[in-house]
Order: sequence, then structure tokens, then C-alpha cells
Amino acid sequence: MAARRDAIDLSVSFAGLRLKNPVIAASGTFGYGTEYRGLAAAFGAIVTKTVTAAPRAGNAPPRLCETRSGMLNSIGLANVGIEAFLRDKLPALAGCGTVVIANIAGNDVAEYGALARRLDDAPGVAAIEVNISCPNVKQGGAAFGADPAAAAAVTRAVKRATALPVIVKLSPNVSDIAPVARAVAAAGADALSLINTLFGMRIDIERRRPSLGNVTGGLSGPAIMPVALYHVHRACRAVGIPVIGLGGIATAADAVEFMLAGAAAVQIGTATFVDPAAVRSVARGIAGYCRRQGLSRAAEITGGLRC
Amino acid sequence: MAARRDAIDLSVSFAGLRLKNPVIAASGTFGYGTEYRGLAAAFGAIVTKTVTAAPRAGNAPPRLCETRSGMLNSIGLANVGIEAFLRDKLPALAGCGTVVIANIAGNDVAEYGALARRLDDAPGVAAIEVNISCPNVKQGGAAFGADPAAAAAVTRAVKRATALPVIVKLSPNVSDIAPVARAVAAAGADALSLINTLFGMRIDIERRRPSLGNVTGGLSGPAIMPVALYHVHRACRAVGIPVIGLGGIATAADAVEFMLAGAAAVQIGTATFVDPAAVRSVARGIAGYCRRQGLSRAAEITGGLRC
Amino acid sequence: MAVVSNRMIRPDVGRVWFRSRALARQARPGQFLHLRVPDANAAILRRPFSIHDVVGDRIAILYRVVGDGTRALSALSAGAPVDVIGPLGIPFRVMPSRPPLVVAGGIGIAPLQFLLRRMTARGLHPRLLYGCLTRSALLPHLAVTRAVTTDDGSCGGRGLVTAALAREIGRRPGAAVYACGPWPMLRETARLCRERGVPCQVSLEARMACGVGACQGCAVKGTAGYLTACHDGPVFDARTIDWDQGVAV
Amino acid sequence: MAVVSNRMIRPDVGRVWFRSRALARQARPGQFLHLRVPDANAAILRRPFSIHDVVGDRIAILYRVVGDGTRALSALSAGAPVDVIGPLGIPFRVMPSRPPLVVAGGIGIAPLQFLLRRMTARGLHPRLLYGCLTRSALLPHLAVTRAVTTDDGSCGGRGLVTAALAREIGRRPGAAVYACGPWPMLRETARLCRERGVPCQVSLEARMACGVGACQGCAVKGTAGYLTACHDGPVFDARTIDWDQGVAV
Ligand SMILES: Cc1cc2nc3c(=O)[nH]c(=O)nc-3n(C[C@H](O)[C@H](O)[C@H](O)COP(=O)(O)OP(=O)(O)OC[C@H]3O[C@@H](n4cnc5c(N)ncnc54)[C@H](O)[C@@H]3O)c2cc1C
Ligand SMILES: Cc1cc2nc3c(=O)[nH]c(=O)nc-3n(C[C@H](O)[C@H](O)[C@H](O)COP(=O)(O)OP(=O)(O)OC[C@H]3O[C@@H](n4cnc5c(N)ncnc54)[C@H](O)[C@@H]3O)c2cc1C
Ligand SMILES: Cc1cc2nc3c(=O)[nH]c(=O)nc-3n(C[C@H](O)[C@H](O)[C@H](O)COP(=O)(O)O)c2cc1C
Ligand SMILES: Cc1cc2nc3c(=O)[nH]c(=O)nc-3n(C[C@H](O)[C@H](O)[C@H](O)COP(=O)(O)O)c2cc1C
Ligand code: FES
Ligand code: FES
Repeated sequence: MAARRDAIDLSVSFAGLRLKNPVIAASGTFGYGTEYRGLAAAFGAIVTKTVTAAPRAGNAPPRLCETRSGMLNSIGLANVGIEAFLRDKLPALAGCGTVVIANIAGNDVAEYGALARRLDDAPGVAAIEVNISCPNVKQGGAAFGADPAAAAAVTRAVKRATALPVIVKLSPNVSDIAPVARAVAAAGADALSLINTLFGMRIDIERRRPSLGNVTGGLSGPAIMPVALYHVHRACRAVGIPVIGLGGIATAADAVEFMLAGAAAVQIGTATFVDPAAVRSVARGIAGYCRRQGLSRAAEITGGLRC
Repeated sequence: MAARRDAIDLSVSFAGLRLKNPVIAASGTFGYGTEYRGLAAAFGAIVTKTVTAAPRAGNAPPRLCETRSGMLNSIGLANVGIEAFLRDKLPALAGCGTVVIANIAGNDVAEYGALARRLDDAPGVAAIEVNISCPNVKQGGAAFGADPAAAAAVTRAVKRATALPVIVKLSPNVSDIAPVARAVAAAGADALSLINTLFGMRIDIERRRPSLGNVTGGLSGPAIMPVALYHVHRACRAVGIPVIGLGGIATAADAVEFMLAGAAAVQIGTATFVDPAAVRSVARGIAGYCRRQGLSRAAEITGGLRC
Repeated sequence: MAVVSNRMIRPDVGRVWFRSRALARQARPGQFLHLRVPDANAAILRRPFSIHDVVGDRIAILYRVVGDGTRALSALSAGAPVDVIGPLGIPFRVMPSRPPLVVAGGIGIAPLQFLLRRMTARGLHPRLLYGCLTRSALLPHLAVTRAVTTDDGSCGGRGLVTAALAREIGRRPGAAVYACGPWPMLRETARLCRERGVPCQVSLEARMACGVGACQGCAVKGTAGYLTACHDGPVFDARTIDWDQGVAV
Repeated sequence: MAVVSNRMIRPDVGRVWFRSRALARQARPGQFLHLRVPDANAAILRRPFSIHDVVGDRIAILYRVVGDGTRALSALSAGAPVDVIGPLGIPFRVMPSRPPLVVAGGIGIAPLQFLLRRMTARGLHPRLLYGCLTRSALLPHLAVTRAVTTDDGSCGGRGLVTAALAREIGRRPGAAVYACGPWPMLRETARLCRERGVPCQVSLEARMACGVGACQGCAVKGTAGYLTACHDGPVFDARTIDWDQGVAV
């Protein structure tokens, strides 16, 4: 029994990265990697909160609101800015026990490039995730993610600026994700990650006001899982580069659905808020699934969907 | 007390329709109006299952699958076709005790027009809802709903073919619903309804197969409510014509959120499956909200959001 | 409708009795109840269950715990209110002039218990052929003449219940077959009956939303197009079903 | 962590005691627990509650039932396991050299009970100013010297607790103020303290997701930018807060 347990190889390799397991902490839900004390090491990798060129205060509160099986956030990319990130946050991650992926967002194409250049030789950064899909900011954000040409331009700028693997994070707020995925892949992205949050809104009916200070926000959590899986399925069919699947993953079964659809790895975000130990149960459950299916490596799950 | 209860006027009037209450049964969730015996009369109006020119068998089973706080369907517009609808289904609705809205979908613009013409003088049809947003069919369906020009062309064809009020039902699977809403309004639509279902998918991990026979489906139910509200909010800001809000409404509070965002009425779909009496509790709860807020008419809720 | 009692009768199978005079009076064998199970982990849809038995003003369902909904069902205690729609669907049509052969596979015994009771009450002498994987999977059922088979031979005859059926059909000329169980068993039952010219009714399953024929979600492929399990069924004349469809509920 | 007891002490307010040696040992007044309440109608997020009291290896929270989560909490019975993260957040910093004035409004008594207990244990003599809308809203608390006020005068002095505070500050030179309650009460408390040069700590609320400073969701406007209620607070020096922000949790 113990022998069989040991036999499952959870590691996955893609885009020049090697992760000890396929469960990654999603950007914005794991801070700068140290807030959940000691938890980083349980993940195959962690993606840090989106950093921008200048520090950002973020949007007016309330910034959160619950929905059925989900939540809305309108954080607005509150972050310390690239310089403080490099100076204070990144060093604190040394020895965190896992692969660190830095997530960036710019106001324009040039800023994306500049951020990538600044990270290129930063110690401890294994890859860059490019956020072109934040629903909560006016500039940059989801507008880039909805336009194949703009998405490609950002990708090219980032690729030119760094030798690190570049993962581009796509928005689900499009009628078809395939053209965006193809444009980004053609522009040289090493991998895609999707989805970011869906546009959403709630109203406080007694006060007759939006529940969020910023009026609208991004929907995450189990509620969006089927939508995320749909887009991941489509993206995997559209491009040859690796895809990281996320959106509403709360259980190992959810993670396996994304991998079967073609994801090389998964990210979990909201699930960590609900249960910081989710990463462990998801990783353990993926191993259990491999055992049931007679697979020896988690990587064999990827693309196993028959349809 | 009894007097105060009687004082709330739940009726709403828009687009030439007068409904005794603002709760409408959503297309595809209430069959041809008679399956839920005696329930039609509880609604302010019912929208019948989408009819097409020829009968449609629908997609391969399984056609349903549950998701957290939601469900996927891939019915594929299974319906008896316009002729059997006029011959068998519509007469059965005579005396059903509420306003009947017929929902149509065509394979092309001309077919939409032909369907509308056929319904124009059909006895008992108060309005036509034009489905340009079904996610489960190859032709027509959501492709029309994602393209402002195509949506406008369909709208014009239907308007030319009928004197009945025309409600165009929009898809949420777009990066911005405003241009579609504006195009449809400019083409003469009397009202909009939104949203239809979101693209979604699930996988049966043990069998490694899609959970739905048609691979992908449409997501409905409480999970999508914040996404629906977002689009309704945007559509109400984009156009001057009345908007009917739907998507995940399960409680009176949900319905009030849509009305505050600007909806003249609401539809409920999946909620009826969960609880056929939902229409009653939603209508009663809207009256209760009016009382708490000191309003005498439900119509006063519409557009009451302060932001 | 309130729970009268709820007990596990096997590690994974429970039986719950409800009290409802109206339902008990209307119910006919083969019909189902559409149950709303609260707090089932954000699972929103109702769950369909065949009516397992009716005694006086009490009505039972027999359920196998397979997921969140049935797990929540197993947690209901006496007195708990349950939200039920029903009885729904087309019942078995008993053919009084034909000796009844009732074929059950596993949890498929659920609707047949009630059928057996009503047949017996009408003076018919049904013979039950009951097949299970193994001894421990057998479920309690009415004492009627019966032949039990287990796939592993741990109780009764060894082998598939359909093998027993093939033998019985020969012995009971003019019989009518009533069956419920897994798809392969029903397919083989239908094949045998068609071959021997025996009328055969089967109770089928499909995932359901409305339960009343309004959504077209529970489609089953018939020989002449799709049928709804909730409204055209769940009991079908076996000849109207396309037995070659791949089925996955 | 398991429930030891759970009782409603007012129609809408309950107190639940848990047993956890580790939490009881680490907890400091002003910190909170982040609780996962199962089956709360598809509400997925944890709920933050101030630590109300600690006695031995038991730890209590005092909760007002306002929605699905607190309703589910009120349904927990003794023995039920509860999933808790904590203790979290910045506690009150007791200033031993200053006479403590503890100001509570309504359910705001929750974290202050524990604070009063620890102050008393350290030999301090806190004075509690406790304001409520009306007599029936008063909640039990430690027997310390105190002045109760009710807005309607049905118990103790009539009027707002901040009016009582204005009087008390004058009588207690060198006092330090510790407060929890509704925003308008805290704002007025902060204003008074600033005016009189009295150090003032407040416990604030905001909707939370992570509870550990990772999501930036619980932002509160400070005088020098946003602060997180979970990580920079929930207890803040009143001077660091922008009291003009419109607040809605
Ligand atoms: C007409 C009818 C009568 C039925 N009678 C009985 C009965 O008497 N006793 C009994 O134990 N079960 C019966 N079933 C099956 C029962 O409805 C499902 O087992 C139940 O809905 C599963 O709910 P769950 O939340 O526990 O499982 P889920 O977590 O929803 O699913 C677990 C597994 O059950 C399957 N399943 C889900 N819904 C259905 C469904 N509607 N029909 C069939 N399989 C489903 C899923 O595909 C999955 O493989 C009947 C089904 C139908 C359609
Ligand atoms: C640090 C901190 C300590 C708290 N301590 C206590 C305490 O000791 N006792 C107590 O009764 N309550 C306390 N609260 C408030 C408590 O967390 C909420 O009342 C609870 O989360 C509501 O959950 P619900 O599901 O019942 O209500 P919901 O249905 O979620 O909401 C009902 C109402 O409560 C408001 N609400 C929701 N979440 C929060 C939140 N995180 N903070 C404030 N209001 C919220 C909503 O805006 C809504 O108006 C504290 C909050 C914080 C942030
Ligand atoms: C509070 C919060 C903050 C987020 N911030 C970011 C961010 O800064 N950058 C980013 O790329 N995604 C951000 N996201 C999106 C998540 O990384 C993820 O794409 C999304 O939440 C869907 O996954 P989930 O359902 O597992 O949470 C944020 C999500 C949440 C809930
Ligand atoms: C089973 C099912 C069938 C549907 N069929 C149709 C249809 O035929 N025509 C249509 O316009 N919308 C159809 N819809 C979409 C609904 O009318 C509605 O737009 C959607 O379900 C969102 O609302 P809800 O969350 O309240 O269900 C269908 C939805 C479901 C769940
Ligand atoms: S479940 Fe809706 S038609 Fe059968
Ligand atoms: S709740 Fe996440 S930062 Fe405070």
C-alpha cells in the first residue's frame, strides 16, 4: 500500500518549469506568498499578486461580496509596485520551498515590457504571468484580454524583455477565447493561464446601492467552474502551447476535469480562502485519481478527455 | 394590515404589454405552458419554449448536468416546430390565465422573419421573444447574439414581419453587451431580455468523457446571477427601451436587484425546476420589499439603484 | 410531507418512509417522487426516486447513496419536512391476464416492491427474478415466489438474472415482463422478450430537471425519436426504446 | 475544534464555546477567529468573529444572527466539529499606566469581554461604558465597574454611550480608550479622544475573504492609504483611520 502510494509521480513539467505537483496558487489570492504562513511549500508553484509599475492603492471598499457558490472582488490591483516588490517581497520568498511566478500588469504595452525587463534577472523568479484580464481596472486589464491584436502586442513586448518563461493570463469575458489564445501563442507565449474572473455585480437592495464600492467586480469560486472548464477546453484545442487551468477549482475532481480537458497544471484561488488546506487535498486527490485510473504520473491525466 | 397588503400594485406595463406581476416564466423552462399544471396563472407572463421552423429532435443525451449552484443544459432547442406549435400547443394555452409570449429561433435572418409572420396573427400570442442566444445549436443561436450587425438584421426582419411587440433575448457570452443592445434597440426592438445561459462544460472524470452528450452546454441557475446582473446593468445604461432581467433569479431579493438595476420585469427559469412555487414567493417578496421601502407599485423599483 | 423513519438497511442503501395521505392514495407502481434535498453541497436540482412502497398513508423510497443528494437524504431524521413533487410519470400497466415475471437488478428492486404488492393484492401471482452482484447487495423485498441469482453465486443461482429470465420465459407461456435495473440488464431483458414475443415494460433512468416534461432534459432515445423519461416514462414498453444508444446518467 | 455548548442568550444573539487548548493559549483580546460554517446556503466564505472570552481551554464567540452564516452557526450543537483559522489579527495593546475606559456599543461588547477579563487579571480597573438601543438588547458581560446607557433610557442612563464617554473622559485624566461598536459610535469616540488627547483603540469590521492579509479585500481607509482589517487590524489606533469614509459592510 505504502509502496503504491509512493509510486504516483505528481510532478509536472511545461514551459521550462518543473513543479513538484500541478497545484499552483492563483495570483491575488496568495498575496506575496508569505501571508499564509508555511503554506507556499505545499503548492507546485505560487503566483504572486499582480504588480504594476507604480504602487496602487486599489479600489474603494467594500471590495468583496459573496454570491451563491462564489464571490465578487473589486480589489483593483492594490499592490506595492514593482520596486517595493523587488526590494521587500521577493527576498522574503527565498527558501519558501516552491517555484515563484511573478504576475504583472501594465497600463500600456510598453509598461508590460518594462515590468518584464525589471523581473528578468530578479533572483528567485522562475516565470512571469502576464495579467491581461483584470476586470477591476480602467486601463490595461480585461480590455487587452478581449482583443487578439492587443493581447499579442503585450505578449511580444514581454517576450522581448525577458528570457523567463512567459505565461499569459486570459479573460473569460469574450465570445470566443480561441482567437485570443491563438494570437498570444503566435506572439511567442510559452504558456497560457485561464480564466481570470467573470464580470459580475450585486446590489444591496435595502440601501439601493451596489454591493461593491467599485460597482462591478470579478466573479470567482465554484460557481464559475463550468465556464472556466469550457474556455480551457477551447483554448487547449486552439493552441499547441501548455495551458494552466483555473476558475472555481475546489476539489481534486475539479482539478482533474481541467487536466483531462488539456491543462498541464491548475491554479486554485478562492478555494484557499475557504480552506487553506485545499492545496493539500487537491494534490492528494489527484494522486488518488491516478491510482484509480492506473496512471503512474499526474502528467498523464493531461488531455485524457475522450470526445 | 390586510389593507396595506392590498395596497401594493404588482402590475407592470412595458412594450405595450401589461402584466399582473413582473415575474415571467423563462423560455425552455416552462415547456409549452401546460406541463406544470395550473402554474401558468401565477406568472405575470410565460414565454414558451423556443420554436423553430421545422421540428427539432434536440441534442444527444445526457442533456443535463449539475454544477455548484447551477446546472448545464444542452437541450438543443428540441421543439415541435412552428406548425405543431400553432396547431397543438397554442390552443391548449387559451384560458391559461396569463400573458403568452412566443419565443422563436431561426437558422438565418429570413427564417426569423418567416416565424414572426406566422405568429403575427396567432390567437393568444401577446409578444414575440427572439432567441439569438442559444448556446446549444450550430446555426443561429449565440452567433447572432455576439455580433451587433447580425443581431440588428434579425431584429429588423422580425419587426417587419409582425405588429406584435418584439423582445430580443441577448447572450452573455460577449465581452461587452452594450453594442449588441444598442444595435438591437436601433433596429426597432421593443424590449430586450437577458441573459441566456453562459457557455459551460463538465467532465465525468471516471469515464473521461464530457458530462453532456453535446460536450458543451449552457449554464443557468443561482451561480450565474451576478454575471446576469452585470449585463443587465450595462444594457439598461446602454439603451432606452425596456429590459427584462433574468439569469439565476431564485429569490425575491434577486428579482429586486435586477429591477433596481433597471429591469422592467424579470424571468425565472431554473428556479422553477428547483421549486415550482418560486414564482409565488418571488412575487410575494417583491410586494414585501415595496412595503418595506414605502413604495406602492412594483414598477417604482425599476431603476432605483443609486450609484 | 414529513419523514416518519429513515434507516440504512445496507451500508449504502437506505429506506425512508414519509407520511402523506394524498400521495399514498394517488401513487401507482412505477411512478416517482421528485425530492428537494436541502443543503446538498450547493446541488440545486431535485432528485427523482421511484416509489418503493405504499402502506396506509405512508410512502417509501429506497435509495442508494451515490452522491451529495443521497448523502443528505440519508441524514434526514424522523419529523424532518421534505419538499416533494409527485407522484410523477407513467406507471407500469399491469396485464392481468398474463402471468407476471418481475425482473429486478440490484437497486432496481426499488419500484418493483410496490408493483409486487399491488399485483398480489389484485390476486395475481407474480414471480420475482432478482439478480445482484453478490449476497450482501441483496435488498429486502416482499415475500413472493422468487428466484434469486448472484453474479458470484454467493446466494441463489450463480450468474446473471437475465439467464434466469431466459429459462423462466420458456416455463411461463403468455407471461408479461416488468423490469428495472442497470441498462445492460434491461437491454438483454428487452432482447429476450422481443425474441420470444413477450410483452415487456422497463423502468428507465435519466438525469432530470423539471420532472414534468417541461425541459426536455431527460431525453431517452426511442425508436421513433426522443422520449422524456419523466413524462413519457419512466416506464416504457421495451419495444419503443432504442437499445443501442450509449447510456450514461 | 469542537463545540462545547451553543446557546441563544437573546432572541438574535448566541454564544458558542469551543474547546481548543492551542487557541485558548494563543488568543489575545481583539483578535478574531475565521470560521467555516458548513451548509450555509451556498455561502462559501469564512466568517470572522472576535474572540469573546477565554476560560481555561475554552474559547467563546458571541454572535448576532444576521444572515445565512450566523443562522447556520446558531444551529451547531455540542460536539459538532468546527473548522477555524486563528487567532488572527492585531490585538488591543493594553496601556497599563493609563486607567482603561472600555466603550461598547451593542454587539460590540463581543471582543471587549475578553479584554476586560485580561485587564482585570492584570490588576487594572477598567471602567466599562456600555450603550445599547434598549434594555432588551443588553448582553451579559463581566462584572466590572460600569455605566450602562440605553438610547431609550429603558436601562441605565438615557442617551448615547458617547455622551457618557464625554463625561467620563473628563473624570479620568490620563485614561486610554478601547472601543468596539457601530461606525457612528466609533467615529464619535475617535473624535472625542482626539479632541481630549486621549489614546484610543478601535476594533473595526470589514467583509473578509482570506483573513490573513493575502487578498486586500477587507480594506479600510486609513489617513495614509488603505489598511487591511484582518492584518493591520482589526484593532487600530483611532488616529490612523479616515473617519469620513462612507462605510458599508
Ligand atoms: C425515474 C427515476 C427513478 C429513480 N429511482 C431511484 C430509486 O428508487 N432509488 C435510487 O437509489 N435511485 C433512483 N434513481 C436515481 C437517483 O435519482 C440518483 O441516484 C440520485 O439523483 C443521485 O443523487 P446524488 O446527489 O446522490 O448523486 P449525484 O452526486 O448527483 O450523482 C452521483 C451519480 O448518480 C448519477 N445520477 C445523478 N442524477 C441521476 C438521475 N436523475 N438518474 C440517474 N442517475 C443519476 C450521476 O450521473 C452520478 O454518476 C432514480 C432516477 C430516476 C430518473
Ligand atoms: C474582525 C471582525 C470581527 C467580528 N466579530 C463579530 C462578533 O464578535 N460577533 C458578531 O456577531 N459579528 C462579528 N462580526 C461580523 C460577522 O462576521 C458577520 O455578521 C457575519 O460574517 C455575517 O455572516 P452571515 O452569513 O450571517 O451574514 P451575511 O448573509 O453574509 O450578511 C448579512 C449582513 O452582514 C454583513 N456582513 C457580512 N459579512 C460581514 C463581515 N465580515 N463583517 C461585517 N459585516 C458583515 C453583510 O453586509 C450583511 O449586511 C465581525 C466581523 C469582523 C470583520
Ligand atoms: C480577491 C481576488 C484577487 C485577485 N487578484 C488578482 C490579481 O491581482 N491578478 C490576477 O491575475 N488575478 C487575480 N485574481 C483572479 C484569480 O487569480 C483567479 O483567476 C480567479 O479568482 C479564478 O480562480 P478561482 O475561482 O480559483 O479563485 C484575483 C481573484 C480574487 C478572488
Ligand atoms: C433546460 C433549459 C432549456 C432552455 N431552453 C431555452 C430555449 O429554448 N430558449 C431560450 O431562449 N432560452 C432557453 N433557456 C434559457 C433560459 O430561458 C434562461 O435564459 C436561462 O436559463 C437563465 O435563467 P435561469 O438561471 O433563471 O434559468 C433554457 C434554459 C434551460 C435551463
Ligand atoms: S426532466 Fe424535464 S422533461 Fe423530463
Ligand atoms: S480578508 Fe484578505 S486581506 Fe483581509
